[in-house]
Amino acid sequence: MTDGPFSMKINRRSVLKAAAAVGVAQVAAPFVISARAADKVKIGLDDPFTGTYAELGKNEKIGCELAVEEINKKGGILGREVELLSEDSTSTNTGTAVQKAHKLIDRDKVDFLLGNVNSAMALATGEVSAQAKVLHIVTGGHTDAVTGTDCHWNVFRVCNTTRMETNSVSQILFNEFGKKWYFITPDYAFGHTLQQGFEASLKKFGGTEAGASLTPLGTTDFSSYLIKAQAANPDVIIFLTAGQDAVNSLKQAVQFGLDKKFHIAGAQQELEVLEGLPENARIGTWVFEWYWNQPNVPHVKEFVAAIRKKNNGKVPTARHWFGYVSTWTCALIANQEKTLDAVKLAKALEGFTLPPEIALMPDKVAYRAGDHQLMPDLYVGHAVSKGAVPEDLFHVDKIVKGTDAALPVSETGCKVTWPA
Amino acid sequence: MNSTLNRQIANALIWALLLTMPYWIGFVGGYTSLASRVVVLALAAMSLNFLLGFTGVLSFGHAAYFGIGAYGVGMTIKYLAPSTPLGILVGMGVAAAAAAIIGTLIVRLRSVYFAMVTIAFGQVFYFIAYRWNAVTGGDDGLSGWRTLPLDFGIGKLDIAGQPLTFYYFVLALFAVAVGIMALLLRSPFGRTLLAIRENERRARFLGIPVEQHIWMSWLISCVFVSLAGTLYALLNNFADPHDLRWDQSGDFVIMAVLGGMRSFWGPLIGAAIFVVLQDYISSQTENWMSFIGLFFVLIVLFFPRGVVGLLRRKAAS
Amino acid sequence: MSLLKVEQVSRRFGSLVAVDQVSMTVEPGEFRAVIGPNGAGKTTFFNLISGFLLPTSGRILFDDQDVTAVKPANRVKLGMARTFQVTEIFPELSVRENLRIPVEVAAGHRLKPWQSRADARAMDERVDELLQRSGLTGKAGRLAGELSHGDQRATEIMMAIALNPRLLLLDEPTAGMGDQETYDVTQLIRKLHREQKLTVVLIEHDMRVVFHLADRVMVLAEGQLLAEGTPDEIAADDAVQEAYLGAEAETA
Amino acid sequence: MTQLILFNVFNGLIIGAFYALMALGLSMILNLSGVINFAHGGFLAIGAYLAYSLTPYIGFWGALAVAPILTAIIGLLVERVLIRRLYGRDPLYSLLLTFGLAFMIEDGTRYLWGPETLPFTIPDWLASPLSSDFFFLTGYRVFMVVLVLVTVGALFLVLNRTRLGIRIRAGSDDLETVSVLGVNVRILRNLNFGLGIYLAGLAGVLAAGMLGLQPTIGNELIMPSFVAIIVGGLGSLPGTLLGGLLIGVASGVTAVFFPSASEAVIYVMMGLVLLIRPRGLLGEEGRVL
Repeated sequence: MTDGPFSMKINRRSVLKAAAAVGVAQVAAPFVISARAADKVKIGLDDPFTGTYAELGKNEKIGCELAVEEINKKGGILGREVELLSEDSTSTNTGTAVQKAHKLIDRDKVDFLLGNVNSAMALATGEVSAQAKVLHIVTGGHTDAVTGTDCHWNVFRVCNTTRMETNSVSQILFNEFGKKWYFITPDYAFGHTLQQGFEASLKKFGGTEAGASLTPLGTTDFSSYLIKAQAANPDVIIFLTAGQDAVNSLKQAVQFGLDKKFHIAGAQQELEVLEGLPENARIGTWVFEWYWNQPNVPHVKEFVAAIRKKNNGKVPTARHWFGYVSTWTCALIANQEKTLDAVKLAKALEGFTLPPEIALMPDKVAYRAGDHQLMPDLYVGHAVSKGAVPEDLFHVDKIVKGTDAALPVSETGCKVTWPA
Repeated sequence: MNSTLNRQIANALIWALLLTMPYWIGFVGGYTSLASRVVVLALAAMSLNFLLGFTGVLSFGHAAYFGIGAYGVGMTIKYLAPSTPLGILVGMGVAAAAAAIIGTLIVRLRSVYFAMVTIAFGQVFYFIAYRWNAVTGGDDGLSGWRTLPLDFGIGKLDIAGQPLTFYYFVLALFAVAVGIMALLLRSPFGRTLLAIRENERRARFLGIPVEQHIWMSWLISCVFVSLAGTLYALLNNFADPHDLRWDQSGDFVIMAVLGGMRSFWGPLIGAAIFVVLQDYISSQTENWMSFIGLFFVLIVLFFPRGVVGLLRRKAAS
Repeated sequence: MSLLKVEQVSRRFGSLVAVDQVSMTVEPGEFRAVIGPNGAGKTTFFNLISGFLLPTSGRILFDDQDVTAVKPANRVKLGMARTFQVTEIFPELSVRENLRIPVEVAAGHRLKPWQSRADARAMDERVDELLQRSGLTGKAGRLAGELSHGDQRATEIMMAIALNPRLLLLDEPTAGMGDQETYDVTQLIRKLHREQKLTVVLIEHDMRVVFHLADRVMVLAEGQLLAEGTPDEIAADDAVQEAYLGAEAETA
Repeated sequence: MTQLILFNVFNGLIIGAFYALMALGLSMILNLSGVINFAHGGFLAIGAYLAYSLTPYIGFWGALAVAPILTAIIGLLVERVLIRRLYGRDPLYSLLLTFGLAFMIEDGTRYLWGPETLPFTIPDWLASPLSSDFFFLTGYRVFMVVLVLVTVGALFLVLNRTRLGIRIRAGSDDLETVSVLGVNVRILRNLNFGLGIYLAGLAGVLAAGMLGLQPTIGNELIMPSFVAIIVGGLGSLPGTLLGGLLIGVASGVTAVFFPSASEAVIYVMMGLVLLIRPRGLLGEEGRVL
């Protein structure tokens, strides 16, 4: 039931059931407005549940839900029950994301805002939450500006900056696979900053850039760029593509046999992407932001088991962890400070260390004062086409501490201004 | 005479509702910035309907001009000069120029073909916004600017700080735009547009140069849609390539049809229903797209004349 | 000086020659009918004159000006107006609005975004006059699409008249009508022609209408000019009898 | 550099062939029924997902044969139940209906198969390059082109030689006459719609082998198909084919010099065509007005 293409059991009955479920349960739902009691502490999640990022957003939501259940079991926030309100920001329409942020803040009066997977939305909703003075934890938007040039006093981030990702992996690439690199870079801020990060490393180590192809976001056919990469004859081809672009580019690179001639590598990689690739395309050196198979780290096993229960038996990915950590952060800091005042909480979060049962990482994990960036461990390793366990598609070779990979606060461009 | 009286009552009612919307929308589950969104999108749908409902020409690419307005205001404030009114004017000006050029290329096409070509041309602007990272911010959208207070010389009005102030700012511009469109539709020029909608061949043989009039109607429609686009960007403090995409155009069309294409206020009603419904359903279920899709299908099959058409038929019977 | 001069026009559709070297001269004030059996090329000939189609060869002169390639809208400006075989009106507008549009176009107001009160009054008066002349005053407020066939036709003719044409082209104005309606429309056309010495070219199927109205008749058959003359001459013409009237008489 | 351009011309032809496959289906439906099928990308996704679910049971080749047919059957049903009601009405309505349908299909596939990218596996021998110099000519791509050529060939054969095909072509030119001649137009349109959707389904199976399988897989592919139709000429199927190939090559070549314009270029092409030759390269006269 857990794997194989027919795991969804598409037969007549389940289609009918599905139709009935869509038709009845969900038609009925809109007209039964659940009473949103005033005495609950509300956490709003503004994340994509439809479109390209739907899977990532949904996984983050599952992580949030697990955290809320646990928090409520342990007495909630300030003794009050916690409620998670989630809104679909869509994957591409930032206007909708902003609107939903307004909705959560203005109408539902949430105490905390979480989200977004999409960097642009993370930035845009950060503006809204800052204006409304609501503590905001960015779950999964990686662009550096969130905790860099566009940082806000109320905005914290649990996922890494792109620079942390490139710094963590570049030494290994350089030492083990060669010093001539070619970049396949998606043409938007995320890709650009990743490439800049790698270029900085190259400069430091004295390597050369064989070239770079800027690929439009949403490219379906990568062959022109792969042809160019092949012609440049590098040691390593670095794929900075994410999500659907990563699936398409890697799938095609393998079909062209590039993996047999060059080493394939990149920065951020996600379990969701590896699962979407055919076995022969699960290759290369990457960075994971969290990984479920950490036998020696306490509490991870319990977390994996708990997520499996909520997730059709599938293991948690970094996205689940993002949702889980950001939700727990709200509870931990509010209970520690005994207040919901955003300014006080934000000040207390500077330098706040996550307890190991939440951090789920071997090293100390803390929010850095100054830019509000979480400093987690990074998992450098390589993709595995077929693991011992079906979902074990990544092998961790080295764990890099976030504090070692991140730029110092002074170089991030972040200057937090606190409200008067 | 009775119908004129009815119309005046309807007008008064609509303006009364619009003027008080921020105060009652909370009771129906909304919030002030949702009210602004309704008015902005209503302006877009009514502008589209100037072409669709009153000239009989189907554009499925109006989002492009909406988006040009949005980027126009954002880029002006970000790169050119810190002035909201200037930004609005630039946004509308650029959209007008684009519409004028595209218009000359397409006025000879009709019905489905016109729709198809407007979609395709709309995508050009979408791709410019989406791909030209250095200038438009690409997929990340155009951020790093914000709505600036209006400077009246004697004092400043901060339209961005309070959702309520912004709502009335939007409503004021809405009133001006809608007023101009209403006057145009009652003018001899407006009547030639109706003539084209009703019977293009007849119009041509009455001595109306049909292409020229369609081009002008297209231009007017695009300019007002771009005004809506500038307001939308000011509402979000953000311009987004998605604003220019064809599915956004589809939303405008469905708003017009839902409310009633033959009616001046129809698209306003359609926009209100659509925006509130979408806001509501998308909070209730992740499968909101199915409902919106189904909604499209049901409207087409059962309410092709829209809410106003339905009301009129009831009133007539 | 003749008002309309058609010189040797032809129109081909692929291998089919719909109109073959037809010439015609219409004098000011004349009422000319064009008749011919089905498929004789009457409507194509008409479309060439009104600018709906371009001729393959030949020339068309209106008021001594070459209008062969002039667009329909511009021919209207020169003083040509036409009606269609299938009534072409604005069905979802009132009769008043139907007439008001051509009145305003004729007054050169079509691009005006606003109208002065005096202008509006002048337009109203002109519309009232047209309504009255056609007997449609009582139906002015109704939607044109809801009128009877005959009234719709009258509306269409008045829309053409509203343009103050010097030449009125009527394409089978009584097609598909009952006797009473045919009579009413015929009377209206006759009245308009008489009242303002209007030059008219009429295509017609119904011989009663033709003989009742026309000064001169021209017969087309298989795209070619078969005969031309007064109604009486045509009625007496053997070739015409053979090609057209004979067949008509038999079926009638 | 010349080699690079040459590579990309080839490559553009491959992609263009794919666009053409989509566009031909769209074009057939547009010509006979006057419907712009916005849901065409949705049907492509259905074809791809069906193939994915069928592969474990009947293999890639079985899925390639069966999935498009199943998709076509769904298409036939959709036409019967929904689209048929809109013939003869303002084209606005069919546009909106298929637009809504596209939403429903995207969401439906997400509901049934989940939002995650699914791994679609093709036979190993297809998934490797044919030669190391022309490494971009993978077996799969060559196979795709061959299949598109065969399909297009068969389509034109059907249209020119069979009774159904001849009626479809005649109906596209002049529906009134065809119906007067006693052809059942309802059935004709139904079958024609099915045929168009079959092509979308086939394109879906092919796309799944090259791209990640996601509910939005068809969204990026439908617009180039529109452009292919306009460039090639409204009403002309050979034109559509030509249009597809041309825009494929144009975007392939642009990607060498100016990647971020590789999509915009096809719209610029369309603008030029409309400016210089409004009815499209092989379009029929009179379709424009």
